[in-house]
Amino acid sequence: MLKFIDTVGEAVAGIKDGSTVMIGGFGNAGQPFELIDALLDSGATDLTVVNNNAGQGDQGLALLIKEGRVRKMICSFPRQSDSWHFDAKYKAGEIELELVPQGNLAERIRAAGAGIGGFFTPTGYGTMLAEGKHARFLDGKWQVFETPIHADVALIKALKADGKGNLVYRKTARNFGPIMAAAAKHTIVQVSEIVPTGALDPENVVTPGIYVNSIVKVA
Amino acid sequence: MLKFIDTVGEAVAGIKDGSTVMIGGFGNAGQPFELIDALLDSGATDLTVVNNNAGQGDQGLALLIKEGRVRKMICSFPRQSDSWHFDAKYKAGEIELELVPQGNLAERIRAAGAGIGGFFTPTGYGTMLAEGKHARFLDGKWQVFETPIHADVALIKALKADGKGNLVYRKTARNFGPIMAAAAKHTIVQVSEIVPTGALDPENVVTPGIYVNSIVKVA
Amino acid sequence: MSIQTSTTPLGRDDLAQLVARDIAPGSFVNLGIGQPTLVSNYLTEEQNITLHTENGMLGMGPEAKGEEIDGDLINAGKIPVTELPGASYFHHADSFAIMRGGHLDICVLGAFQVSATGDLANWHTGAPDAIPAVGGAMDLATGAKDVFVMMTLLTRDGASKLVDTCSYPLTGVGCVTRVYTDKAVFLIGPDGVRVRETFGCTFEELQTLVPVPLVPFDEKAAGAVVGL
Amino acid sequence: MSIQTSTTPLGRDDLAQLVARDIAPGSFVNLGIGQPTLVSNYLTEEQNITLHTENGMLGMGPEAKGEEIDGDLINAGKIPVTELPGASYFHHADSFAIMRGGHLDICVLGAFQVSATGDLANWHTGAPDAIPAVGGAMDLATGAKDVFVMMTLLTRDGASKLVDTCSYPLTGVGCVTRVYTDKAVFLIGPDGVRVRETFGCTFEELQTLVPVPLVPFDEKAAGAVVGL
Repeated sequence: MLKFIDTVGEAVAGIKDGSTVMIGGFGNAGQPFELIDALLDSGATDLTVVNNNAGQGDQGLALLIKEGRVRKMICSFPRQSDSWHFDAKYKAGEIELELVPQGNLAERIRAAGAGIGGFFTPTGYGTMLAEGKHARFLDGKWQVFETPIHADVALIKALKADGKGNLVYRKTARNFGPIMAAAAKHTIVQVSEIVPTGALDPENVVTPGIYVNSIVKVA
Repeated sequence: MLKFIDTVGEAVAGIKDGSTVMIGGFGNAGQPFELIDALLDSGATDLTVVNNNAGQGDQGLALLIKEGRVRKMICSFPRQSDSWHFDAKYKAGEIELELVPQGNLAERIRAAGAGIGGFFTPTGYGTMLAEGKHARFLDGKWQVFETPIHADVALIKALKADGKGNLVYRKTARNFGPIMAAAAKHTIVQVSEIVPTGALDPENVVTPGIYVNSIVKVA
Repeated sequence: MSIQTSTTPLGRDDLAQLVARDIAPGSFVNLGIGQPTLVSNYLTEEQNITLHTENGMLGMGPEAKGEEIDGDLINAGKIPVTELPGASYFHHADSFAIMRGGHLDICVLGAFQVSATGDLANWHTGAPDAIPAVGGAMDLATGAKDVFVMMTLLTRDGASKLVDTCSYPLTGVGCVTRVYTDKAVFLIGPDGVRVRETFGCTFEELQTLVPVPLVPFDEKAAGAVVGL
Repeated sequence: MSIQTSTTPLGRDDLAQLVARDIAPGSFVNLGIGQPTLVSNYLTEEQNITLHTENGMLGMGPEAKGEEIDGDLINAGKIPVTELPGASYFHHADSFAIMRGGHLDICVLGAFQVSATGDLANWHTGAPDAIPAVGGAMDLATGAKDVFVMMTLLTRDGASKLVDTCSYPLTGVGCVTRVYTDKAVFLIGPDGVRVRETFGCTFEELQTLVPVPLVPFDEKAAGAVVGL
């Protein structure tokens, strides 16, 4: 049942220790900073976090990692010039890393939302990221078996929501939002604007409200 | 390389005997009647056709079947009150039928466009449509292995195209168009309107021009 | 308290009304072709139900009439329909991802047979000369959180359609959670088939018609029943 | 005709210009982070090239400057970019479907090493204390119709980066079709490594630098070479 929630604190209040949390965004674009800050304030810990990166600078996901709340990162690109908090935790052996090629990350998230139990992809075949994985020769090439990534919660950022929870995004900030919304049991969205139902053209809705549980407007 | 073509006849002229042809549409909505008529006129035969249905009444795909041009149908719902041409060919043993649950049909077409070599789905498990297929217990349930459906050509209908081949559709006529455009080696689109490049909002493009090869405006 | 809630069997419209009343507010629902479509006539605005049609739409409105009819706006039964505020359109793979990914709260389907363990047979008579056609039935049966079946309890020949094992080809295995019939509402769960209410017959009379062991539904044990 | 087309090795910009010139009109192209990004400076309007960025866009324009900068519009290197007319946005799974489904005509990538059979190593030094990060490199390497590599031919220590077998961890197997270096352009095909042109060295001098057998490119045999 869709809820419109007044504060980011209330929106993330139900996230339990040990949860798998998908966090939208590619770099800073589409990263739901206010929801992440609220998650940090909530004290939830022992989290598995799914994001393309592993935090930048001293904000958002980077702080969650710094504070030791993240047990495991599932991501494609943890190492950046300003990923010092992840780097430190990783080198200290205090955080687990599942490194996933970005397309496999996206497709595995999509598979979870679409009810696909696993799929074969050529990406990664013959590399160390496919070591120990089942491979088959299909469509004229070797392909690796990959499984869906499900989550308890998704935290994403959109531009607008209507009263039915339908979402539209803005430019490349769309990135992982739509597929994470579908892959998580409970999807929490921060938006810049809530518009009346009927104000979004049904042809242009990107995430239908069926994938959205909680919406909070962030100034 | 994208081409804007003047007539449906020229648009379908390259379709060879023995081709696998995806045809968009669900019932009459989104069915590219003019392109199908042109395909009939072209004389191409021994075709494998992928469509949700197997033709209705005395038009479009039904005529292609009546004229004996279709060797095999891959579809989810051939039997309708007015599918008499398919029914007759089927009962005479003159057409092959691969019956695919509609969601498997959509996902298998999507897989072809997305470079997925195969996937597991619970749909069909334990039914006669999964007989002889490999099954695995994944995500807590039995799932069946399904393979992509590739095509030589897709014939689809959209509302508008811009100069880059970007497409938008109209209401439920969207149906199979976007996934077939991605799954075929050569995608031919009939549109009601061609608009200048830049006239479609990049946020609202449904099929990016990368999936489109030939566009023909149909009055 | 007797579980017989009506002195007569329920007609199709009364049954549709009952199903509609049982759908939780805010649910996302897919109504199959035929009898299940009647349910939409009894959904109230307060329920705030969103209807899905597998050919690519959420927020489907009532059947289109007169000038509303638009060939580009049809439902899965290929009937012209209308669009409600807050609707959205998507392509077929995205539409079936909604169904197959377990996002629909309820789908309501017709059936030839339902087994005591929730197997569903509703797509094929199995007759050797029949042309098979499955559409989205298997995806709905397997994907929705709850699968409600609407059917008459008995065939024209008086045989129960609620059976120990389906003799017709299956649509899905162990997927049905409730069966709404003219004579009773059945809840199918891991511990068997319970009867929530009967129409025009007593529980004992019902049991004589149905070849699977039935148990009257005990509300106190409701937590153990799937779909409640 | 000599295949030496320049008296000096090519600088990064000259090499980028050469790659740009080799991209067929109307192509859909993904330019990797770093040196490959320079190629965009030399694409002409007449070429009508559409650039893809894996974070969800086709029709990417040049880097954004000043007031054009918009945090919601970045490329895969997280640099602010601009939007060209005819652009489109899509989510990450749709974006990688473009790459993985074989729809990009060309991607241009940097590399640590390329093998004689087109294996690519460009994501990981293999150093035990390195934090691995792969991004979309494996998807691009495996998915694009043609994979062009841009790199210096030699390491700082003078070792050839075109090798018999990669010693660095692989990004993809048998995926590279052309290698653009400061000293030569190599075409990799089923029948080995051919040299299309050399810069600042003769074919014979080049062969002394590279530990894999080279063959001068014969235009008449071009049909047998992948990527032409």
